[in-house]
Amino acid sequence: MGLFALFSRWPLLRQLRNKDSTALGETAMSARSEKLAPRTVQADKVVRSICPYCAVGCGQKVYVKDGRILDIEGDEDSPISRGRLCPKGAASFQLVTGTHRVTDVLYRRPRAMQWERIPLHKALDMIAERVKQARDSTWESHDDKGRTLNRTLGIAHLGGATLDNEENYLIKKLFTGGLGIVQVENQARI
Amino acid sequence: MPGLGISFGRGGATTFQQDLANADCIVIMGSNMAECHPVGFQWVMEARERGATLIHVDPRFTRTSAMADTYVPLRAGSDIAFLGGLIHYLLENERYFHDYVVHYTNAPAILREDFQDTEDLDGLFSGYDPETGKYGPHTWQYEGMDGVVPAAGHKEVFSEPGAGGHGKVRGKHITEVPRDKTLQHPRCVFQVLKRHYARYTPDVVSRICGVPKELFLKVAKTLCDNSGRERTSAFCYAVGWTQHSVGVQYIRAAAIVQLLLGNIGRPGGGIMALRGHASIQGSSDIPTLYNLLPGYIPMPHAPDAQRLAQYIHNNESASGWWSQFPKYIVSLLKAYYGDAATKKNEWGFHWIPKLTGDHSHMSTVANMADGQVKGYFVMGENPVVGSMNGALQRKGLQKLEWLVVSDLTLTETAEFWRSAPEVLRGDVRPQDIQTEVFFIPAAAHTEKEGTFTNTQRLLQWHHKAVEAPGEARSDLSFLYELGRRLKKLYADSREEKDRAIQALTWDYPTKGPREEPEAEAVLREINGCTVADGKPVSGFTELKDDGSTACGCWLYSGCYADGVNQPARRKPGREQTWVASEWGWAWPANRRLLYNRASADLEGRPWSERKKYVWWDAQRGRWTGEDVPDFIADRPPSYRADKGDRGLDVISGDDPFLMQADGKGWLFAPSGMMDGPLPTHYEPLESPVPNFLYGQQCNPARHEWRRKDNPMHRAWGDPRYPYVVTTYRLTEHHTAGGMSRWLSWLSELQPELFVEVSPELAEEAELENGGWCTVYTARGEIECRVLVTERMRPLRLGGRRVHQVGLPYHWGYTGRVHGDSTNDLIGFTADPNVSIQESKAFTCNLLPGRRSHDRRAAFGWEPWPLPPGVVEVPRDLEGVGPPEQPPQDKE
Amino acid sequence: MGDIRPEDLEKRQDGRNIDSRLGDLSGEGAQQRVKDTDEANPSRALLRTRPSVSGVNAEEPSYYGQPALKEPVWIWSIPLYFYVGGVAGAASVLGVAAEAVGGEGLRKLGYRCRWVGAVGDIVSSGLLIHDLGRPERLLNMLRVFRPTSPMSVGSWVMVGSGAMNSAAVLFASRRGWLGRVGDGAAVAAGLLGLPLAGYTAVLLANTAVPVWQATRKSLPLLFMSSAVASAGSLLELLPHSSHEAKVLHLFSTMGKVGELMTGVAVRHEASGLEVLERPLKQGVSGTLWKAARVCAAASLALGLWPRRTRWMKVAGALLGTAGAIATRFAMFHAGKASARDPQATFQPQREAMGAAEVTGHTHASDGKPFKFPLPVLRETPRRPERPEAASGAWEPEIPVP
Amino acid sequence: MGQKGFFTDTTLCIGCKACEVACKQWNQLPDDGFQLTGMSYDNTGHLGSSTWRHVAFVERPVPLPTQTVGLLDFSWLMASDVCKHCQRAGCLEACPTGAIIRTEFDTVYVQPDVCNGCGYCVAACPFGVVDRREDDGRAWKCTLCYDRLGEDMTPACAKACPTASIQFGDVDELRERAQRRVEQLHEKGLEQAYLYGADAENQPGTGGLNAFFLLVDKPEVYNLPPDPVVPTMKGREAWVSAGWGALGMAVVALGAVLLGREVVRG
Repeated sequence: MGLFALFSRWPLLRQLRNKDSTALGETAMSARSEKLAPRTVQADKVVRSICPYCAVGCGQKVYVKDGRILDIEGDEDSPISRGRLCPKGAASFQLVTGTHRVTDVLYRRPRAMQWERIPLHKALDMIAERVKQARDSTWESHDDKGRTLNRTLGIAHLGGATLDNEENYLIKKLFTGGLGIVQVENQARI
Repeated sequence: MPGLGISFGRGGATTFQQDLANADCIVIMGSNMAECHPVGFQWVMEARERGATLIHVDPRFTRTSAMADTYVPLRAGSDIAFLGGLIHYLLENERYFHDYVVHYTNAPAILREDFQDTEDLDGLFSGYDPETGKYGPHTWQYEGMDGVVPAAGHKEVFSEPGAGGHGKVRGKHITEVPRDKTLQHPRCVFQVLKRHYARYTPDVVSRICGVPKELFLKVAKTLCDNSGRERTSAFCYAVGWTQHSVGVQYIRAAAIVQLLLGNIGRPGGGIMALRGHASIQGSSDIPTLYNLLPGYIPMPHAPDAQRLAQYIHNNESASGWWSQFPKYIVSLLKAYYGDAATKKNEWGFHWIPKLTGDHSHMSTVANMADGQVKGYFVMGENPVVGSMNGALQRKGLQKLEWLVVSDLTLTETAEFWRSAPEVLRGDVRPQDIQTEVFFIPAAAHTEKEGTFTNTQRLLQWHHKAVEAPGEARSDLSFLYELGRRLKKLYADSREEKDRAIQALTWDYPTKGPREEPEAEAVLREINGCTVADGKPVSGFTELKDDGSTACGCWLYSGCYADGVNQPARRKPGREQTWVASEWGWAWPANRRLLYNRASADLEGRPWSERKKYVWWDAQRGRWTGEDVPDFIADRPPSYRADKGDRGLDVISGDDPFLMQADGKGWLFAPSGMMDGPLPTHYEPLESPVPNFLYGQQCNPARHEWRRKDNPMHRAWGDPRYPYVVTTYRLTEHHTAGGMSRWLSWLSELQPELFVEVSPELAEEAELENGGWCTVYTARGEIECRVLVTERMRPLRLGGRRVHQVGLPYHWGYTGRVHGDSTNDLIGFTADPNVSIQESKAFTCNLLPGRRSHDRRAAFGWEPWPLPPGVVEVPRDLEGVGPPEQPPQDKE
Repeated sequence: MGDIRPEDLEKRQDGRNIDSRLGDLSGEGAQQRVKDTDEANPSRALLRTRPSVSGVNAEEPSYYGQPALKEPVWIWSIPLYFYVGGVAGAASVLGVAAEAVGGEGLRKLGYRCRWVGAVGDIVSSGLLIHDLGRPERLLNMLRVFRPTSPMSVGSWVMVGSGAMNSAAVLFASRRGWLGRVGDGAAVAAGLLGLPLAGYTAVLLANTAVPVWQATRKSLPLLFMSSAVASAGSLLELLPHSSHEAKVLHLFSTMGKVGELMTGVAVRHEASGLEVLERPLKQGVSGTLWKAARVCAAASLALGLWPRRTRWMKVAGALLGTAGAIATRFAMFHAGKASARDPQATFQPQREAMGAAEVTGHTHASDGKPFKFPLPVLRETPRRPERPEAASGAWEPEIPVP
Repeated sequence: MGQKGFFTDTTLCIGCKACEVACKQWNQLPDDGFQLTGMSYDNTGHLGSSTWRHVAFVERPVPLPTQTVGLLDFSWLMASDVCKHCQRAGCLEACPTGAIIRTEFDTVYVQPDVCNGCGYCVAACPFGVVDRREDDGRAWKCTLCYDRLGEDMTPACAKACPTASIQFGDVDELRERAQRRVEQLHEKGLEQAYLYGADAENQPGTGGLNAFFLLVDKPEVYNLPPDPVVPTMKGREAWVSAGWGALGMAVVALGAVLLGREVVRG
């Protein structure tokens, strides 16, 4: 059967059958080509997103299948971008799925020559302790004129401007409102 | 963006990108829009296709210039002279929009008698305090005002010494300010403006900017021809304007031009601030900035804000929108501290830390380098490449006890202790760096949900598509977990200092297998709710100052109106009007085009059919139109404030700038600006030429960091560094490269750092296209490739030839493509209003060939001394300038 | 608890660098095999001159001197195949002639030709397969028959020739119908040998490569006469009888004469423009071309030498072979060189030697009339010729329909 | 299905290279190495097996008539190049395996499951588009997003293009639009604007391009041939010549045998 089937699929036979003298078109088409479809049709969901690069705010559609991203492209519905993307936006797929992503928490001891991996919860505990220690040891409740300061200058923060508003809100709330950290700064300054 | 905030009332782009298509002329200046905002640029192209004239003014001929009808080269750092020249032209030739100027701007307001202009004081305004190096604005006031006119966009200025708040509510007499609607009074703003720019003639513009006179006149004429009742022109700018030691005044200058031409608040007009990051507008609105609380509420300064009442009086205004100030701050404190915030404890106001000076990024890093900072969080940011004097940034990091970096991959900042040039070279050994470093893998935008605020103040929700890999988490999740741990650590404390963290509301609902906090719950808190029943408020007008409402950011109030996630609205653009009000949600109150009351004339009729946008519907007694009217909805055009009116009653029917204390667009800024009420041409700190107009060379109120690790060049004409250099971005990369240099699809398009030089300079410096070149400043040296191109041309300033070179700044020492970091060349200097650095104009030298050393001032290199016979020249008039600081640099 | 270094994350990998746990690689190009991105992307020359003076040039406009065409990707086995295929084809032809009209005396020569043809066909296939990017898919050559493709035609010819020659060899000295089948196969192989010897030249001519395209009329003649010369030379090198020697001598001499003459024709055909002729004068291809000419001439001279010694005969045959091989390599490299030279593409087309030669139109695709329209095509010029000025002053002339 | 193609209006191109990246992203192609070329902002250089869109950057010491440029006689042209999907396609007609086909959308598609890497298409393309990737062994070029067309999706490059410099659609309609565009540009004073390869009349050698261009300088400065021809058109002459050659060869063979035989007899 195998051999016969193979033979019967021989495009030359089709060419003869169809009296196609040049075989430039359909005759020469392979089975794969006939079935060809964009990979986005396999997506089990299409998620609306916004490009993370500049501030134009282009709409993006993220095609997902089995928890993996198939494709990211422009959202035609967006009245700002109308489905278009710049090279950076078009490269978002590589940004979020690339092998450059680090997926472990890394820790570098003082004076160490290399990173080591530590669990996230441990890192959080360590950081919380260090924040407390640094805050407590640098706390300024008053200045030399006796005016209330209620702050620490021993800890600082610098945030990128690709953070969500909700994240920025928590940064300011926790660091400034909760911990009295003044030096909370942002890309917007830079 | 105080430049816009002070002039119009709100620190955000006055228009939206789609509206650029309606413009008849677009001036892009201080921006390379086609390269940095290509998708937004489609609206500019659309305008061009509809017949608009596109003008690009820039030191370099860029991909934007290639699309422009007119390209004007100018010397980097001379934009105020150019814009001042436009103002001069408008006034001299009477091309301003008379009715608009008289009624909608503060042109008729009469100033105090003791105001002195830069024309009188050789580059200085009255009110300068040589002790502190700062201005006090009391002489800049309207006649008859009680103290300082409250400014809208940059309120912490009130707390600055000399701004004269001192616990009194100001602006009570705004309705009594004398005005001369004939604009003839010698002390009216209009005449002051005229005098201030009297010398900014086309010849002087040409002399300072290197712009041929005819070309300047062509721009001025085109702009005027395309403004007025029937036509509107728009300005687009970006960091090419802001990153100067007089950056904010650049924007102020454009604001003046646009107000004079009557282009603000009208379709196809406005000033489009083009911001460079997905949510950079958002990070000033809900700021992670030391001097602001959410919604442009200023952080309290220790001297003026010991008690809530004092703080409120200093910051509220008796008139205009900021009369609502108490509602916003109390609601914010309620959102922060919940039930613990009571009237009795002043809603927890004293838990908010107090400022004593400049705590901005560069000050922080300088302190860090001096060992005064123990811990540092860097989230989604790469300061050793993206910030000035990268080597000094690294030096700072070396002095920390601990550093937390949250990013997608190992950025230069995360790897500063191992891969930095000084480490590879052996100047610094990793064994000697005691900094503990935590790297927290971050979730990408597809792995979390939340809102970005784009360049047109539009909040857009992005949904989560997939789970973050491994231990990568959103910063939201990280902060939530960190906050929980800290609350636990401090739970048992009895110390007063720990009351804030104990009181902080932190009970966000979680979801998913990883129990991550719900971003939507945070958005709800930002929107605000009534405390009693937790129901979301529909907007900031519902906020109260009695503690019955809580709101995380009054400016964003309404984004969760009716319990609906408004930023997540995605009604397709093609199914709406061109304004597309049902896509996402714009602050304030979903208005897309700000100050749109100004699109109608005094009687509330559109200025012209062609430029119809918002108008008064007399039958319904309401403002109506394409957009949400940016005005008190039912206030008729005929309404006039009475003497003694307070609060919003002060806003007359012809006051389109309702955030302002006087409801007017500010040609002249009686307060709010740290460096003068009117934009004035000052040279960059490093310039090839002396200031042609004034004895005062540079911005007298600028910030400087005089340190050995931050050396500066001679003020002008430094023979060691003869060329002007400007830095910029390329389409193919993103800022410090953390999101682009790791991507092969982008890196292959711009693989190497290069310097762009003119053929003339290439000949002079013996550089060859594609060859190597070393660029020097006193801060350090970098090597790069050379691109020889006519896109750079030497300029003629009077009789002298000035060469300019261009350097993109995306490269660093990790990533799929590497290169030296341009920002290692740039020193710490700052604009006094926003502490932004001057990276768009400084000086350098070029030598052919690769660098032989890799010198950095921050790591001990001493720049070469001035050649014999050449002496330092002052940046300031006698007795002027930043005060001498005690040497901070301990090495 | 291993270290992670930036270098690990920076690895070039497959040029896409997608973490398969996070993203899906199934796009059209995802199946593109990448072995070593560095190797696949050899370093390029940097443009050392100023861009604005490197492309826009009134006389010789180009895109920074970049090639307008892709250089043919073929390797050494292709020109060698041209030679071997030529030998096989010409030998088959000679074989049939010898068997058909040579009588018993030349039967052995005929059989030898069958062998040469069969071996040549097999070696040819090997050489061709060696050049394929995906050798395992060699059979796809027979998926369809495309008369538009000389390679498709050639593949079928070669398969036919191979089959016929093999059958002819297999049944060479059989009696009865098997023998007749063998004879018939030999005749078929001989007939197929004609196109086999010549289609390779058509294959070259039927490309965009300027020098190959320009020499399309003479190149088949060169290749075919060279095939005759080389087959003759090879057969002369093989053991043969004295009466066969005469035939072979005649055969190869005629081939060599033809080769020399058609070589002149090729040069002449390419001499229309300096840029076309250049590869035959300069560089590797120029040297090879000269060597080929010298070898062919020397071979002919030795062949015509009145009293030839044995070594002279051998030397003549060897020189003939070398000349034939050098001819193929010369044309092969000349093609590559001309593909690299953008002017070799642009200038002839501007001089109406592009599509205009066939279709007879008078204006280039930018609406500008050709510099030298062919005499037969020269109608009254629509607009007067204007001298070339700087590129900026240039205006296209849109043909009025 | 209709005839699908691209109209690339280079006067709208801002050189952002979104098309290059969108193409790489959709098709998931590898990079072409990280090398600076010194050729303005073009570090890709040319179309190739892994680069199916390529933006050319032309720096010219001549101004555009519609542009006022201070101080200098200069203009910067940008153009996104792509496979032309010719009406008479050299690669298609040369392909011996049938790997290259003309699809129902009238585009030219290389079937990667069929191509055996013979390399003939590479030499046969008059535009230097198709190329064989050596470590892969097969020939590759723009598919005009054949996979997407089936689902009525716009090709990735045209969809991404921020300024509509790349327009996708039915070729007839594109042609009309392009013609109007040229007229509009002429009215604006850009008399240099013309369509390259819009139809058979403009480019008889290819029968017109399904992906045609609006250019404002000579084709050569964009690295496009001024009068390209599908090799097959000229190949006919080679076949004729080969026919004469075959005749000659037969005569020579017969002649040699006959003459040689006679000599032997004599």
